[in-house]
Amino acid sequence: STSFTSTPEIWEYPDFVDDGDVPSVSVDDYGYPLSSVGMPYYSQKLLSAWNNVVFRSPGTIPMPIDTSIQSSAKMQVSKNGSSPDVKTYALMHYDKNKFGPRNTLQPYICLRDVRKRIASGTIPDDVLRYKPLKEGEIPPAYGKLQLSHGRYGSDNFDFQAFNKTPFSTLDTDGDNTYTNAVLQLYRFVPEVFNFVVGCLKNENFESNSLLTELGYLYDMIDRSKGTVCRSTNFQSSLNSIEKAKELGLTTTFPNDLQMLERLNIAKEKISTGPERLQRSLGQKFNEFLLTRLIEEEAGRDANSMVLKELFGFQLDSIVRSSSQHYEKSTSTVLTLTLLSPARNGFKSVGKRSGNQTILPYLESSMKRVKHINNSKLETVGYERTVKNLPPILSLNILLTDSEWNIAKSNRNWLAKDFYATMSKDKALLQPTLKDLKGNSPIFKYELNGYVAKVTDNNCESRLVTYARKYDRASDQFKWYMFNGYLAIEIEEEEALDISYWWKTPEMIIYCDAEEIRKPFFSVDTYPINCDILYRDHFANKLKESAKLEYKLLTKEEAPQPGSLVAIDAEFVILNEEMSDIDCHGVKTIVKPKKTALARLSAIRCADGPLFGVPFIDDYIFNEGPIENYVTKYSGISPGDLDLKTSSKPLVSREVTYRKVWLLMQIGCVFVGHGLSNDFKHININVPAAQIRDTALYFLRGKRYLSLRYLAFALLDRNIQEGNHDSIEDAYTALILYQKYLDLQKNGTLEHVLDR
Amino acid sequence: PTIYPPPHSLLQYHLYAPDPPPHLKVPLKPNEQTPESLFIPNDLREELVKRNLASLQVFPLGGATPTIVQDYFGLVPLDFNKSTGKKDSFQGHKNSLYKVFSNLDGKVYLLRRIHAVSITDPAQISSTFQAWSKVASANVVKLVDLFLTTKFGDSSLCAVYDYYPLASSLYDTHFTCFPLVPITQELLWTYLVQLTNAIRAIHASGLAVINLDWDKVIVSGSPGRVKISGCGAVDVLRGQEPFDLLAEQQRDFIKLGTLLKDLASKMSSKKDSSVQDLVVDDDFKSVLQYLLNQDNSKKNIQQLTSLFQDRIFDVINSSLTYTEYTEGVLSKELENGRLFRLMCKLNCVYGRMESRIDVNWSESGTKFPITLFYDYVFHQIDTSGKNVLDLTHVLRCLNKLDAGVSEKIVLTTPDEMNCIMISYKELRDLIDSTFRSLTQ
Amino acid sequence: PTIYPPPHSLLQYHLYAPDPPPHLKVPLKPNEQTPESLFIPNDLREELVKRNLASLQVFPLGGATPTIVQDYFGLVPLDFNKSTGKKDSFQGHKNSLYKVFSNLDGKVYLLRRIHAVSITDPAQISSTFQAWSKVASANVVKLVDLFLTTKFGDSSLCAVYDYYPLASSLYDTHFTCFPLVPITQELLWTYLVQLTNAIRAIHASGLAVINLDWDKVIVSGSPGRVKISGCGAVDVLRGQEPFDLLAEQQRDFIKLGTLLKDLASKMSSKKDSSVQDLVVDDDFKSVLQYLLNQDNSKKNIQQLTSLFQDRIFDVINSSLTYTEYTEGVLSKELENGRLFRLMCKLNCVYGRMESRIDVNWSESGTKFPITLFYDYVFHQIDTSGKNVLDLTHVLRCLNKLDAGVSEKIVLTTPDEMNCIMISYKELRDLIDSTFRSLTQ
Repeated sequence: STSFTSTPEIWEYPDFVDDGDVPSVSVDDYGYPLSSVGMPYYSQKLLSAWNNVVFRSPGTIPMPIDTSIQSSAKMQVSKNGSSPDVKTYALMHYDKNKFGPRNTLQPYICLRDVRKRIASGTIPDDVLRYKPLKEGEIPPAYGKLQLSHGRYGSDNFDFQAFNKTPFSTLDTDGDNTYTNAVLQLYRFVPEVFNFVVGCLKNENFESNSLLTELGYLYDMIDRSKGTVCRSTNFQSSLNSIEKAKELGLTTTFPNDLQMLERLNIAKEKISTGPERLQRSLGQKFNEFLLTRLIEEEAGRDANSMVLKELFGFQLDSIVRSSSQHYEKSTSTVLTLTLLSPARNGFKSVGKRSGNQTILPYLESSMKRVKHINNSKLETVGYERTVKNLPPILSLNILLTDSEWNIAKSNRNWLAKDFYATMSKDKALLQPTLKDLKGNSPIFKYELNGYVAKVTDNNCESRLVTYARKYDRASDQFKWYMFNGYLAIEIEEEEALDISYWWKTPEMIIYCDAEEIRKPFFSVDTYPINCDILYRDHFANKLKESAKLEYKLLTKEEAPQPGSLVAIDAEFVILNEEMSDIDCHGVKTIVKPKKTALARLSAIRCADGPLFGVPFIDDYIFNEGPIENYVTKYSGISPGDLDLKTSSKPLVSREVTYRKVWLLMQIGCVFVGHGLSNDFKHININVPAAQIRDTALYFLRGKRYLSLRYLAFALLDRNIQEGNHDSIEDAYTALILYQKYLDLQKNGTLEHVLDR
Repeated sequence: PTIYPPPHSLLQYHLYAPDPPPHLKVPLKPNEQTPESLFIPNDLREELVKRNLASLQVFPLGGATPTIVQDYFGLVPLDFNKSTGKKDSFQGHKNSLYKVFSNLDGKVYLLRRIHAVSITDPAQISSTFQAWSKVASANVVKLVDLFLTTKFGDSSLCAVYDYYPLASSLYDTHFTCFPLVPITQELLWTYLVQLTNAIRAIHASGLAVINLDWDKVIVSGSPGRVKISGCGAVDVLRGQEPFDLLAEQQRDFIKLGTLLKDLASKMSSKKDSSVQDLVVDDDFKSVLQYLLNQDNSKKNIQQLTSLFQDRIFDVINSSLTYTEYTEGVLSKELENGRLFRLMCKLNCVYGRMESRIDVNWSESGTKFPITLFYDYVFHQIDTSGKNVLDLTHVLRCLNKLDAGVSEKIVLTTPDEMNCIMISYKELRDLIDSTFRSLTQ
Repeated sequence: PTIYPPPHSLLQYHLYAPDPPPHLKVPLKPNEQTPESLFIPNDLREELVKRNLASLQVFPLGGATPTIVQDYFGLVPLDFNKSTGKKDSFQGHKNSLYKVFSNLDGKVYLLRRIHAVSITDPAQISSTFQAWSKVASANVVKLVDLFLTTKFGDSSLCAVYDYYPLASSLYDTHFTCFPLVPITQELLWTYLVQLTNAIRAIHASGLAVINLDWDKVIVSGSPGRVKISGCGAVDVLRGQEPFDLLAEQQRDFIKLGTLLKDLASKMSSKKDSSVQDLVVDDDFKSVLQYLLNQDNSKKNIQQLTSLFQDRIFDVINSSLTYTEYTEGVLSKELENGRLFRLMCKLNCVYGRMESRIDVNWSESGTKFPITLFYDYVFHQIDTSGKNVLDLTHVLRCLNKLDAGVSEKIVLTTPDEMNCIMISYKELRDLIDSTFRSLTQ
């Protein structure tokens, strides 16, 4: 038995196949139809046949490519050494949390269904949830808020469902809504709040004063105790400031922040290199706001430096060049731009950058060294040193996306507090007291709050505010998060966690540990100047023909808490509402109409000879374009509000606003018809206890009855025969209120209503 | 092959890419697609495959069929006209049909043989051919050749026409071929418009149709495309007999009317109904009345057309729409062809044994994006982590790759730690250059 | 027992057939076939590739273009209309064109944005949409959606239409886009017929075109297919102003006349020629005279059509012919989809990351033949050791795999030490089951 097997095996051969003499064909020969080679006979279903499946991906909106990947990509595409044509594509960091597992087919989302859901106005149960349920998810509390006005206007919107805190939120339907996040931030800095609100005790009718408007806004937020507020007047003043317009801070655009910034960049035509850092809109506003407030403060009283002392960083700037050139200059800045240590000229020696907190960033930003090679021979050194430690540190953070990736990888990056001292003209910051030595005073800083940008998967973004407030009763600090009109209390751990991919801090406020514990003082603490109630303050020269339809109050008549005041206001429309309308005619209001107060009348209600006599009848001048005078309803004709042509006595909005504000502040009770709407447009929140709204007394089911109808039906009076007149309307409302009181006393109210 | 298709095997169309059973055809949302919707519709494909088969069909030689006739070979006798057997169409001469291949251009033609004719004057043939070969109308089957041959063992007149595979006569379409196509008012209108178009072209060339009946009109495709076939041969047979062209042309109108009336009368079960009794609309009746009017011997296309202007626009509409439809289907299939070639290239460069040890294919290598792209296209998972192969995704990706668009994609490494950003254009160039360097 | 050759693996089915004969393009001489005449004419393929590219091209995010507008995303600004810049078409409103993808069905559409409008009444939009979306004509670009949006930063009216990639306006086709298409008498007739068809459909729906000029008519394909585009938007802008429909419809006739006269006048170098001076035939002149007659305010389609009945048949002719041409081309490309599907399955199972550590895919594993087969099909080398990709080899292998023939092949391991003998049928079952288990 050598090599042959004993049992004969059947040999198998591959089949010999004659497919004919088919020439080989290049794959690029597009003239060769693929059916040139035939199919063999088949008696079974072909492998190429497909199962009954349904593909749902058509129409899926692709996730936009993240700028963080993009920016580093441009830097890193390198040429391969051996062959110049072949690029090597460098590997970049992939954020699985953000993008999900690789090669995942994105789920299909039908925008039409989403719109339907939003239009239906149903508020999801978990709208206040602020912790992600799964990795990468943006919790609903940080999501895009639904429009509060929808199809019918925001009167019926359930703001309460979005805010369970005792602090008021700001509605999102006005101009420059992105600024609200910054305004909310400073509202929780005690010394800022106290100063700004305190300014209200004095009269100030300077036009477009952000200090005054911020005062009214903070006062309103403070008084409203959780009810939604609007920053309408503040924004209207901001819109009128040339400098703000130049900086691109103002916008009537109702959409997301990303879009705004993109528009801004497009306008400025700045070539944004991948590594070039650009201050965000919010950061620009932050700086602008502080600068403006300080200017205004100084404008009122050259000696007053409250804000400057709170925020001011004293800066020494030195320029050194190798050709012995030396320049030094000193300046004050109100916000400090925070860069990475590397950018500030600090080589992180030995330390793994991943473990760093914000402190090295801050410390190095307070002493920044930069060397630039001008030419082959000369190197210019720039040095910027902060010389002091102001009580409030307002920091604008400017990191590249890759720097953020490093920062976010450290859970404790955002330090809750730290200690600081000046040593040899240099700030030293340490997490604990014992790490600091030296003779200079040591300050403790605590995190007061910050504004973060939240960016969605589809690149839409918005600003949210985190604020930390000292609660005297429990001697504890509490954290709150504000996202537009949504507000929640959150745990400190959650507030300090910036590791989420979708959340990036933009502005951070550290406050001196003593300052942050100071109480918030309301304006009522101070004696308030009420003069304007007893004198005229016209903006134009009174024409001889002008007939005053009111009689000024005298000090003897000074309103008291509980005094009844009948008022009525008229408005003109600056911009009509903006809405989306689909092909079936379904309308969604994206931004409600913008109005301006045009006339306000207030009437004496005290029994006596002056009963029913007006004591305010202000026409408010308006220099901007007015889209619609709605003369039929407002009684205002074109030209009436023009300083040059009007025959009416005109006052500024600030004057009239202060009158109304004073009456409310004193504690007067307002009588009127449809007052909630009037106050909303005046931009003042009056406590419900101070309102007697006749529209609410005579409700038919859920329907409001018009003043004209009620006057005719109950008082047998014909009013509003021509255009509306706010004096007539206020008076009618007053009589109607008295009628209501009568009917109620007689117990015949229900009877009358059913008639 | 000498015999095609092989006798043992009929094509199993239902095994190709079966349509889902009807009960599974749930209404889809606009964004949802089934595999079927991405490719040529099955019925259209089947029809076209059948046409291809019909064109390619070869019969065993034998009998009296010659191998080569003039410039034509591979004769396959066709019999679709046999059943009706109206022998008088060609003045009593027997006639047969063959599918033939042309030696000149390799294409398939239809050859009509008129048996046993006696023609002596060559001009009879050449003048007829001259006249008819110039008639150009989408509704007339083109005469390509006309000759007298003895190859069949007699003196046969052969007329060669364009071949429309699977085309059947109007009669067969509506009355014999399964499934029968029901006659509708719309079909009648479109037949009328098209046949008028055919007659217009023929009359304008100084000719008459003469043989116009429902056996000589073929349905060559949807939607209801018809053509007058078999023209010219009878003109030769007529020879030098005196011939009144105008009278024949007037007779064409009456024949058209008769043809349409006969079709219309089959719409109801009544027999031998008058024009008034037909279940067609009044406009159509007045057209029929015009055509069938024996007293009017001055009928013309102009007058006739004015009776149904509106309907012409309907035909234009449906014809333009169908053109766009076929163009759409074609571009889909062409794309599939391109994509197949592209995939061949991709597969040629991807997964080669040698690449497993080549540093260029490693994570830091220049070819790494190809590996990641292959994964990205073919190895997708859904959000629940299940493997899915979404053909629309594959189509989208490959189409973009093929077009080399500037859109960028992010390709992630298997460990999900890193990614590469690359545009389709760069990918295409990379694959292209890799392929070229491999195969050179 | 093996039969040579195994009859069942003959590759004889689904072959393309020789060209069906309708001679659209007559090749040089009958026997001189260029590849173009045999297969898909390259210009048609190129055209389709270009359209594919045009449809798929995306635009980097940035600038003032929003990411998503209503149901549409991926906006790419188009500017082919910019050159003419007639701002008065939309009552003085600026307008821009975008190519968009629909979130509803994933298809590409054209979005026309009319800037800065003030519309408050929803009925203005819904009623216009209702009316226009019902207009169905092959010569009117269909209105798909109509809405008001604030996404552009103003209040913009957006009208969404079917997208015809690479379609250019009449003006651009003849005067700006290279290569310029010369205007001919035939083109003028076919434009007239098609535009009449469009106006007929629009007037019949109780609407008027209003914006009819050579910028608003697009050329969507050969042969000279035109469509009126941009309809509907201007109706919304009109708002509640009183509107005389009949007068507007009469104006449409004059506009049509002006459009055609302007085109015709470009045929000669003379400027401002009167209708009589145009270098067109007399029939066309009388059509122009009818259309441009200011005194006749009772023009209608019926009368108009009677002036050029004959020409309508020409349009039918060319349209039918083109349909047959595309059908013919299509019949060669029938297998593309099948091969594409097959490759997708194969690529789905092959080369998965997880298979690199899966023992089943190793040399001793059950899936190993798939790897070897992939190698066998796509990674061939010729006798000189050069890599080759032979398309016919790939097609043969894949077709046999698809059908699962019993033919056996030898697949050799990369080290060339071992081999596997396996039939296509077994391979087919293996790939099928692997694919199933993967995606289930």
